[in-house]
Amino acid sequence: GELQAAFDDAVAADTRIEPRDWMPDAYRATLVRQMAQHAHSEIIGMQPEANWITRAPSLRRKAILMAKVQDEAGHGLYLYSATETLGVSRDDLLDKLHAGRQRYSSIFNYPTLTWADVGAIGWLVDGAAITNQVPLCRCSYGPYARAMVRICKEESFHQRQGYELLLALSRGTPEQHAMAQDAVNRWWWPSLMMFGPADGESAHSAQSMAWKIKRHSNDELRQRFVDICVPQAEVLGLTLPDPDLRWNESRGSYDHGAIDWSEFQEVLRGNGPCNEQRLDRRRTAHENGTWVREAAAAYAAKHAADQDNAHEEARA
Amino acid sequence: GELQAAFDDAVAADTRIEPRDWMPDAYRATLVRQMAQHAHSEIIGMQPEANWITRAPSLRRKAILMAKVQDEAGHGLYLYSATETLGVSRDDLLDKLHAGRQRYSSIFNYPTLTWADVGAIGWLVDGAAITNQVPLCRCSYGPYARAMVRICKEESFHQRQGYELLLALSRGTPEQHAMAQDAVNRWWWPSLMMFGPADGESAHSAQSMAWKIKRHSNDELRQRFVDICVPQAEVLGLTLPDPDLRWNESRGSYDHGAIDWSEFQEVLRGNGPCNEQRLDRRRTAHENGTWVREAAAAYAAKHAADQDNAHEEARA
Amino acid sequence: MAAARALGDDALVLAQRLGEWAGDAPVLEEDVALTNIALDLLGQARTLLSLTGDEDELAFLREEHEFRNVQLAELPIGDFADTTARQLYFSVYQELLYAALADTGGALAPLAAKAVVEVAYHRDHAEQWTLRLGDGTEESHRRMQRAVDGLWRYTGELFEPLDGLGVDLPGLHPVWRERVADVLGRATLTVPGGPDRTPWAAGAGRQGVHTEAFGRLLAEMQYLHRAHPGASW
Amino acid sequence: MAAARALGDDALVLAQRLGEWAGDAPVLEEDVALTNIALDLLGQARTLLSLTGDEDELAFLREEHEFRNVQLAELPIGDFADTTARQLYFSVYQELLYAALADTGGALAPLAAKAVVEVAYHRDHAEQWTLRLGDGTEESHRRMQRAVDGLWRYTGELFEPLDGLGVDLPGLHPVWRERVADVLGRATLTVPGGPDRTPWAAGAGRQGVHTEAFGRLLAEMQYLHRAHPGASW
Repeated sequence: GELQAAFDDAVAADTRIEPRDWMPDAYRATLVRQMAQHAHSEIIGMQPEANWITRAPSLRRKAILMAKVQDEAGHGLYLYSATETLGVSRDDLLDKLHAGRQRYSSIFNYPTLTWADVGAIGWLVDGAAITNQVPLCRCSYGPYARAMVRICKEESFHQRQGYELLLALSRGTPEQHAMAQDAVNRWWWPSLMMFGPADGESAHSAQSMAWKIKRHSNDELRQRFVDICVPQAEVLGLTLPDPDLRWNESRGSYDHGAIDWSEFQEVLRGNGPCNEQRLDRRRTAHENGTWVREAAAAYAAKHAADQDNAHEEARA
Repeated sequence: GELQAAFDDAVAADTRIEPRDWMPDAYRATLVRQMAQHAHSEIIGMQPEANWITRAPSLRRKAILMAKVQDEAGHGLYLYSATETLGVSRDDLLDKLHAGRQRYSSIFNYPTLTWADVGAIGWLVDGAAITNQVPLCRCSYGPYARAMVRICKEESFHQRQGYELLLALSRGTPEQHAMAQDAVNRWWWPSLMMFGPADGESAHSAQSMAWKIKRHSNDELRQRFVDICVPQAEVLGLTLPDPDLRWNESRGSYDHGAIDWSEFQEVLRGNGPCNEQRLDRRRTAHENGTWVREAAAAYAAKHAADQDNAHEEARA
Repeated sequence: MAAARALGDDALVLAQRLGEWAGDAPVLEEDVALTNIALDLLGQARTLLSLTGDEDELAFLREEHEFRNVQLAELPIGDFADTTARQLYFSVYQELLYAALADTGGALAPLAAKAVVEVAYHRDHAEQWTLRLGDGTEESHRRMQRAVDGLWRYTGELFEPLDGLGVDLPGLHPVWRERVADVLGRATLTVPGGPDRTPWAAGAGRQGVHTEAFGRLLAEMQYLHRAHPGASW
Repeated sequence: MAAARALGDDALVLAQRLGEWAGDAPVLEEDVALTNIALDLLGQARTLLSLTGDEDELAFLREEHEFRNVQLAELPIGDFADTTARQLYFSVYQELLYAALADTGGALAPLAAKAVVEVAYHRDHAEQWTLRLGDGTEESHRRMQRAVDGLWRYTGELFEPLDGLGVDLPGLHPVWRERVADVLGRATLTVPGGPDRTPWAAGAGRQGVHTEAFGRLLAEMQYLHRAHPGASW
């Protein structure tokens, strides 16, 4: 109908869709799914890094890591707010997360085993996230695009800090260097998987591209990420754990080895190293906080009543 | 009456009173109070030492400490059993402990702040306990006396291990020596208080002596302990934190400085450094174990029923 | 600069405790707020400790008895009521302390002038939550009362004189009591009646005597640094 | 002696975990029993590690990735059902392993012959508690089923071949499954259906890849030793 035509025109003209605008149900549902997953990833993503706050080996690094985890909580806040513009509440989204009915990024189902993992997450995981997210700053849905602008700025800061952390380790003692190499060995392949299945296998991609939620294919973004990382790894003095990684003169890009998608599928299916642990911890934190949220609500209700009474008295 | 006379004769003749024998209510009550306190002290006493099991600095010391804590649990078992011969159940005694209606030794309301505290507890606290307990091996109540024989043997083993731990620290690095000295500084006075108030102030002593539950006065035992410790401290190369400690030629004993009984009273009153912490932890462990004990009881009941059925069937 | 070190230790140790909340707060806003407070405290700690030596050597290579923080700072985080009660007691204290310190015009005055702004926010945050929990539900009231009672005996130590600080700490105690009592009153909570310090240990952190919990805090905080002697990070 | 070190690490790490129960067991008899099992395991660990180097250097100065224990041994103690489930899985495995090892007549045979007696007691203890919890109350049944399910994916790793051990570990796997299934069946519990190992991490302890919990275990275990380099205790 007319509404659909106006929506299509707006998308075609790269005009932002705003909360008050009509939008197709499927577009809304896709956004809710994607934005909720993104928000959930920020809050679950606090866990693997918060794991090292209390053990950070210098006060400067402790401050940087705390600030980063704080930023992630902040990103979660923006993203839940942005998702709420689509007519779903944060509580509802959290319930779905806790019930396992909405996902978060599988990358957070891998453990942070050493301090170097904090660096590898910054460099590779945040790096991959930025590669994915920069195009989202031009996403057709306004609130999501605007949240992304702010988030990307902070993420690129985190990425540089992670890189610098790894550089210090790589140039440090032999034990520190080995720690950095080991972390890169463990995080490299999961980071490549963050871009999702190969283009032929990706369920939602085509429609998202048409709606300009997505701007590039999974494989395009993955290639971009690989091309950025290879020279950075050289400067770091660390090896990426892929013997098939080599420059392809004709493509002007790096070829990389085959990704083990069976691992990806297993982790998605819930059999990753930390799936249960992450969700259990999230649920526990939420349950432990129930009495606090109830208290805040009760207090707010009393307080609102006080104000009403004050108004009444003023009128009488 | 006749029963009282028989009881008095037995006590006078140093014949053991046994559970089947008649005894005055007050004698029974005194024993229950004292034996329960003793049993509770063993189980609460596990906490300050268990605090260091996971952090013991060598595997040999870890094994020794684990074995010691295990012995304490074992002593708790004997003592609850011995107390049960007086017609009170372990559950009942534990409930009274958890409700704060029965005491445990105040010494366990002090914290174990460093590894050296494990040594100081062995040397001083177990040393004081042995000094108190050796005479209890001749206590008029049979089950208590027999439990004490076994316990004293193990305690003296613990005391030697604690002494040896401190000796290793005292002869170790300057940091280790300082750690040992600091522990002795903190545990010396509380250990002296373990013998209870000065003879003039002790509420229960005279009657207990008459009943031959107790064989020596608080001050006598305290003096005996001081006289043992002073030369041991010299061999250890550690100083006892009492400037007034000196040999008294005429008494053939060491004089010591005045004890700060106000601290003792405060700790008794519940204001020691760890009173709440110890009791909370005990209660929590007990509450966390409720479902386990219920399961064991339910299983035993089913199993008993199975056996009954088997008997019935065999008869039928 | 023993005073700077004592204040720096307070801030460091409390920042370390607050850092344990990251990701586990009752609402996402509190993940942000508690980390923010922790970061402020960590910043204060770094400035203060750097005045007295190398911040990392001081944080990671001292033994337990060399730390001079009050025991209040080192106690386990407990539940959200325990954390709120500690934040109330500590932030009211810090606000008074830094305001007085800023007025001295001494070496620590510039730092104190900056910190007092941060700490006023911490105090406001703690106050708001004290009101919500105290005057919220029956359960939150019960938990909050238990928390303020339980921590009371660690508060006396905050007002022990600190040599060379130039601030009359005992003189701030009555104002602190008044302010805390005011907040507790508005939160329908009872001002604790017990002693505000106890013999031997509670309140001896400034003399290097700590609680059993502190050794475990340090083991976690210092382990990695100590496992790589001499390394740079 | 890589095999001896792997087995020693298993025993050491599980002893460390069991040591956390001391004083907190659901009944006093279990304070005795769990510490006793921990002591047996610690004894095995000391003998095995001493064959491959200095026991304390190995226990206190290796980094996380240098430990070769199975991940099953390092997981947090959880509740009493989690502890019981791990003890069942681990003691049935250890009993089969040591019996086979004793039969090889190799260097480790005398140790294994001694250990198999200890481990038979551990297995009996775990079995009795599995029966009580599985066939006890509704709550204990639910907790025990959740525990055996949750740990299942760490069991596959136990049967990974160990070079130089002289025992066909994969060959013991079917017997293990049978024995465990028998106990679970008698305890009215369901044998878990999921995979007994998972990609990347669960089941890579023998390659030096551990869980997040392991770093914290080591921080606690090694801190004091590392804080005093070169000291004797």
